[in-house]
Amino acid sequence: MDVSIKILRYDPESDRKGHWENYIVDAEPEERILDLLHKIKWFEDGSLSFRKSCAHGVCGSDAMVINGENMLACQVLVKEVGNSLKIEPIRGLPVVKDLIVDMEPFFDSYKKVMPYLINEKEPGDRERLQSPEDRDRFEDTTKCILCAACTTSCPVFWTAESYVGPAAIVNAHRFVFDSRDEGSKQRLEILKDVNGAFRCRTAFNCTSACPRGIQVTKAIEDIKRETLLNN
Amino acid sequence: MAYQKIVSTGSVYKGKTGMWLYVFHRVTGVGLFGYLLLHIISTALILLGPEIYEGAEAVYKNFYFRVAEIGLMAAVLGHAINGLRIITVDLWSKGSDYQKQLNFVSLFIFLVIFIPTTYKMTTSYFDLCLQKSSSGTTIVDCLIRPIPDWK
Amino acid sequence: MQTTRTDWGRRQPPIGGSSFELQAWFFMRVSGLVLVFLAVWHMFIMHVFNDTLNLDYEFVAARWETPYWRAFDWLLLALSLLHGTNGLRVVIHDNIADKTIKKLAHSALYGTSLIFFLIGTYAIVAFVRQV
Amino acid sequence: MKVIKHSFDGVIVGAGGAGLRAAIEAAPHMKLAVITKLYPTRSHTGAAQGGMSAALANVEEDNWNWHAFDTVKGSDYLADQPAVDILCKEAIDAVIELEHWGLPFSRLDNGKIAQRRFGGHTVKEGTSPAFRACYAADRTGHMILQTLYQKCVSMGVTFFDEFQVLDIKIEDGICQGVVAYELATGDIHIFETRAVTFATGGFGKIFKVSSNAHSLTGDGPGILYQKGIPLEDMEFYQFHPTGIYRLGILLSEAARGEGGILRNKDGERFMERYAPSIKDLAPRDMVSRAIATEISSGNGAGPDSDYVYLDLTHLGAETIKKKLPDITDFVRTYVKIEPIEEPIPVQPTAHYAMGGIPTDVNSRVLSDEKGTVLPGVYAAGEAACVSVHGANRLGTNSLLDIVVFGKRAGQSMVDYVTQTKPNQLSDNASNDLTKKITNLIEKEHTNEFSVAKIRKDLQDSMEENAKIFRTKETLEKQTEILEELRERYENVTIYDKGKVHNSELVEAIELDYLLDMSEATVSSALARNESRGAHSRQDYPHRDDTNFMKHSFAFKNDNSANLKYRDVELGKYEPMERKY
Ligand SMILES: Cc1cc2nc3c(=O)[nH]c(=O)nc-3n(C[C@H](O)[C@H](O)[C@H](O)COP(=O)(O)OP(=O)(O)OC[C@H]3O[C@@H](n4cnc5c(N)ncnc54)[C@H](O)[C@@H]3O)c2cc1C
Ligand code: HEM
Ligand code: SF4
Ligand code: F3S
Ligand code: FES
Repeated sequence: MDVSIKILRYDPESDRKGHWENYIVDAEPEERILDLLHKIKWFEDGSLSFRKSCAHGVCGSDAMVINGENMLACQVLVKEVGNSLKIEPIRGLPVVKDLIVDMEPFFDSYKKVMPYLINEKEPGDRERLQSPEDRDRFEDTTKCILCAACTTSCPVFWTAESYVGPAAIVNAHRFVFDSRDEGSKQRLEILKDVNGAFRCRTAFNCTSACPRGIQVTKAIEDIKRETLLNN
Repeated sequence: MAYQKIVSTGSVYKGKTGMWLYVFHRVTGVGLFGYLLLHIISTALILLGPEIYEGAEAVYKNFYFRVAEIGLMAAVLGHAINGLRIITVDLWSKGSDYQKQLNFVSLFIFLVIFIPTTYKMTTSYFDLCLQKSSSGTTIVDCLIRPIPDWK
Repeated sequence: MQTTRTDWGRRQPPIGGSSFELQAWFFMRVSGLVLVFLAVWHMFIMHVFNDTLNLDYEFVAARWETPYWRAFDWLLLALSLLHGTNGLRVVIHDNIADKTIKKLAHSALYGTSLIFFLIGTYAIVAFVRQV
Repeated sequence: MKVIKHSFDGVIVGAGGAGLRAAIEAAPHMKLAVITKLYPTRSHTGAAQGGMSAALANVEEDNWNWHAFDTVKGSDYLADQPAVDILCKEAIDAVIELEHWGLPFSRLDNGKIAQRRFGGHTVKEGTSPAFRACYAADRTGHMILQTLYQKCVSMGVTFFDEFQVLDIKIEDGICQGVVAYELATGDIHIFETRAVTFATGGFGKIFKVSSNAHSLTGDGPGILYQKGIPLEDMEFYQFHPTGIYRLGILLSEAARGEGGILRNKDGERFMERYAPSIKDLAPRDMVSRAIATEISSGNGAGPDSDYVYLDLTHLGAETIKKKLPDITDFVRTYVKIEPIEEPIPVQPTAHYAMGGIPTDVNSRVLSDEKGTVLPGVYAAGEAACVSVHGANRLGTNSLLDIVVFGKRAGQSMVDYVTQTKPNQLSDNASNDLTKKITNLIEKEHTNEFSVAKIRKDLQDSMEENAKIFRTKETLEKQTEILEELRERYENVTIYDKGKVHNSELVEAIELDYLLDMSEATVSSALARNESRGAHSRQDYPHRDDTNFMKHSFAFKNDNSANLKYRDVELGKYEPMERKY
């Protein structure tokens, strides 16, 4: 079956702004959108650039806007989105080339929330104990693959890049609700800032965009409430 | 070397209900604030005595403004009910699990209040118009002109 | 791109940040809840139980006979102005990136709100029936 | 082309589990850079699912000697036993250390780290399947990668993200530095450094159906191979029994560890015939061969009779949701069936390279079969061959390998850097790479010599001739094909001439490494006239301990490889027949 694909392209060496380009690709309904992009790149136009690696939704390389919504190209099949496609880079981060955006601001926000276990106590030579219930408390947010689908789907982030964004909050949540961690106070302090969790306006785009099915908004709400109760 | 980077200007993002409710809440919030400023001025005119105050109020006495008032009602009710929904999502730990249901319930409550209100505001306009105008005034007159021969 | 540690290190715990944003956020919810009673009730009185077509000097004057309604209206004025101002503060913060313009817009907003608050308060407090 | 020079004491190439673990060890003691062609968290370690073994004995009695026994037996006795002892002994502390750094392992009711069963792991030297694999649901690798990266962030490690190392400078047999290409700008970066660790992962992309990422092209081994360093045990490539049909996406052995069953078209639990005692939990090489045999004898399911079923339907929705959430989601996404109700079509998929850059137990790279150390160069993870996996790796031992030997690589870097002085690398160190790139840019593009076409032919032919079952004929045929592909590669051209994110250019260079890996694999396989572990020659169906208890070392030589051998280091476990 023929699939027509419209891609928003940008080449910093020759373009001043982006332009749309059309391609027709022969594809099976079971193929991934990533496979179609590869067909274009490998057999038609080698200059098309996009990130990819694992090809099955675990590395977080290939978040892009497909038919108006953020998705991982390797996680959607042709039959789910039909045979007329519109593909654009994710929003709110500067476009470097074609579907590749500058991820540095995204990772900087991530690093701001101290995304690592903080516990200065001597742990001894065996594992720390943690009950299955305590472990379940933050299970959902451990799944994050830092693909930026959530942050770049957030209407607040589009207009204001200074917002740390849902992904950073998700990663703070991962530690704030880990019974072994002792740094929550500092993290909540950071997220109390003007550009922190309270900028979220519960638009829920992040939750629908997350390819790992993380309840992103719920995590943000957990953080808001936790800050409220600890203040 | 640093190459120029651009901001993606693509098509409209196909967000779900939540995103459009966010837009709605923002638009109504800003709109209500604007209306509030107007309203403060027109109410404060009361200090200047009945003529001026009622002169200003007279501007409102037509059907177009009634439609605007119904819009205002919709904005206040919509903003208020959606605001309550947001508060629920924020403060109730299970709120975000029931996001879809809450959207639905909010819409339902909105309609339950808004429809009868609109009905009342519409019929009462025509009732008062006919009642307070000289005989021979028709509904159409009430519709297209400032209330004729207001008594 | 090369990344090295910048300001996120574990040795500089940013303790003692301001709680303003949290308080503003919480205020929006609380004032919203109160406004449901004040604003929606106000709307109903004006538009449903009465009709604005009947609104005249006498109506207002009668209402403001009782200090209870003056208090009600003043609270409505104050809360909705504060609530709306804070809402707009956020809207400006979201939509204006330039720091100077942002500052200007914020100042204009606060100035406007203050003036309207004073006008409104003056009207409610100073009103005396003329006829 | 702009050339930028940096100076570091040590450089780690690759930010998967092995690279990050080495970085944590080395960073506090030197000026260190980690260079990675993907953002660290995109590394393929994140795809690992099932678990990481260590004899913690949290569920039942266990000790590291049994783990070592299983590893050696699983390796078909080709693993070096002293190295295996280190792996299994240090496993326990490695797991505890990860827990201390925050890794969110699944937990038992008493709060200890949960452990599950995995293929080839037994208690008391083969008595019954062992609960040894520590896990975090079915995303153990993801958690390891995240935890190690988080640790690096907390330490302030310097990263060069999306920089691809494409050359190493070795002068007078001593490492002087590496040369990298910055993907975002096309600039060349020279890293002047004394110590380099290669942790670039595997090269599963030499095959068509593979569980490996697009980025796994054997860069590290390729770079060294082209400098005359040999590659060890390249004939041993592991095929995982349960890849999703046609896509190769992995369904972890944890599925069988939790009780999943393999069935042929008649619904028969065929593993009972091949491994009567541990059945579906036999080591991967045996299960993959069993599936291939079922398929070739007409017991495969589907219109082309070319797959079998992985049946999870009897496990119950609760277990599946708690313990195998991710892989069942893969099935829902890519096959569109509900694994709680229907069996899943699977076929063996190319998965893991047992072979790679030869190292000693301190992760120091060896430049020949005699064990000569190449000063300043280290390797760890899937790119390296210690060898702890021998002819067949047991599930969960790779995640162990990357942390245990990643750490050792870091320590060795520290030792070396503290004993040596900073070096100087001349500005023309980038000339070779610049020439290569200019060459590709200047050549006019023709469709006939496109990267993708050559790579596709390579993957298809390797799949056909050098997969699970091999014979002299198929391997000789593949040798010829490789010669022809190599010739075509000499003329390879690219369409994209830009500087910014020119991934076509990078793919062209990676294809060179893929060809190298294939050549080394096929040459080594052709010379090994026996069947052992993952290397299974139909014309030599038995293991031959008299002639082949030795590791192969492939040295680059035009289109094939020169082979040398080194004896396996034996230990307490005497080779015996592998029965399960
Ligand atoms: C689907 C799947 C499931 C698995 N499950 C398990 C399991 O349950 N248990 C188990 O023990 N093992 C498992 N394995 C095996 C194990 O995950 C891998 O062998 C291991 O993670 C490899 O880690 P690594 O650090 O060596 O390489 P990788 O994690 O692959 O990292 C390679 C790194 O090198 C970088 N790199 C590569 N080339 C260059 C270059 N030229 N320049 C700069 N940087 C470069 C990449 O950017 C990347 O950061 C699984 C493997 C797969 C594919
Ligand atoms: C009637 C009851 C009201 C309720 C329950 C209510 C509730 C809320 C809530 C909860 C918010 C925060 C939204 C968020 O953080 O996502 C909000 C925002 C806002 N409200 Fe109200 N409000 C009410 C009335 C008003 C009135 C009368 C005005 C006008 C003055 C107003 C103007 C605003 C503005 C401008 C915002 C900011 C919108 C944004 O940030 O997107 N609200 N309201
Ligand atoms: S929360 Fe989900 S969408 Fe956001 S970065 Fe993590 S995985 Fe991606
Ligand atoms: S889309 Fe944005 S506004 Fe909040 S709920 Fe998600 S972060
Ligand atoms: S390629 Fe890894 S998530 Fe899509």
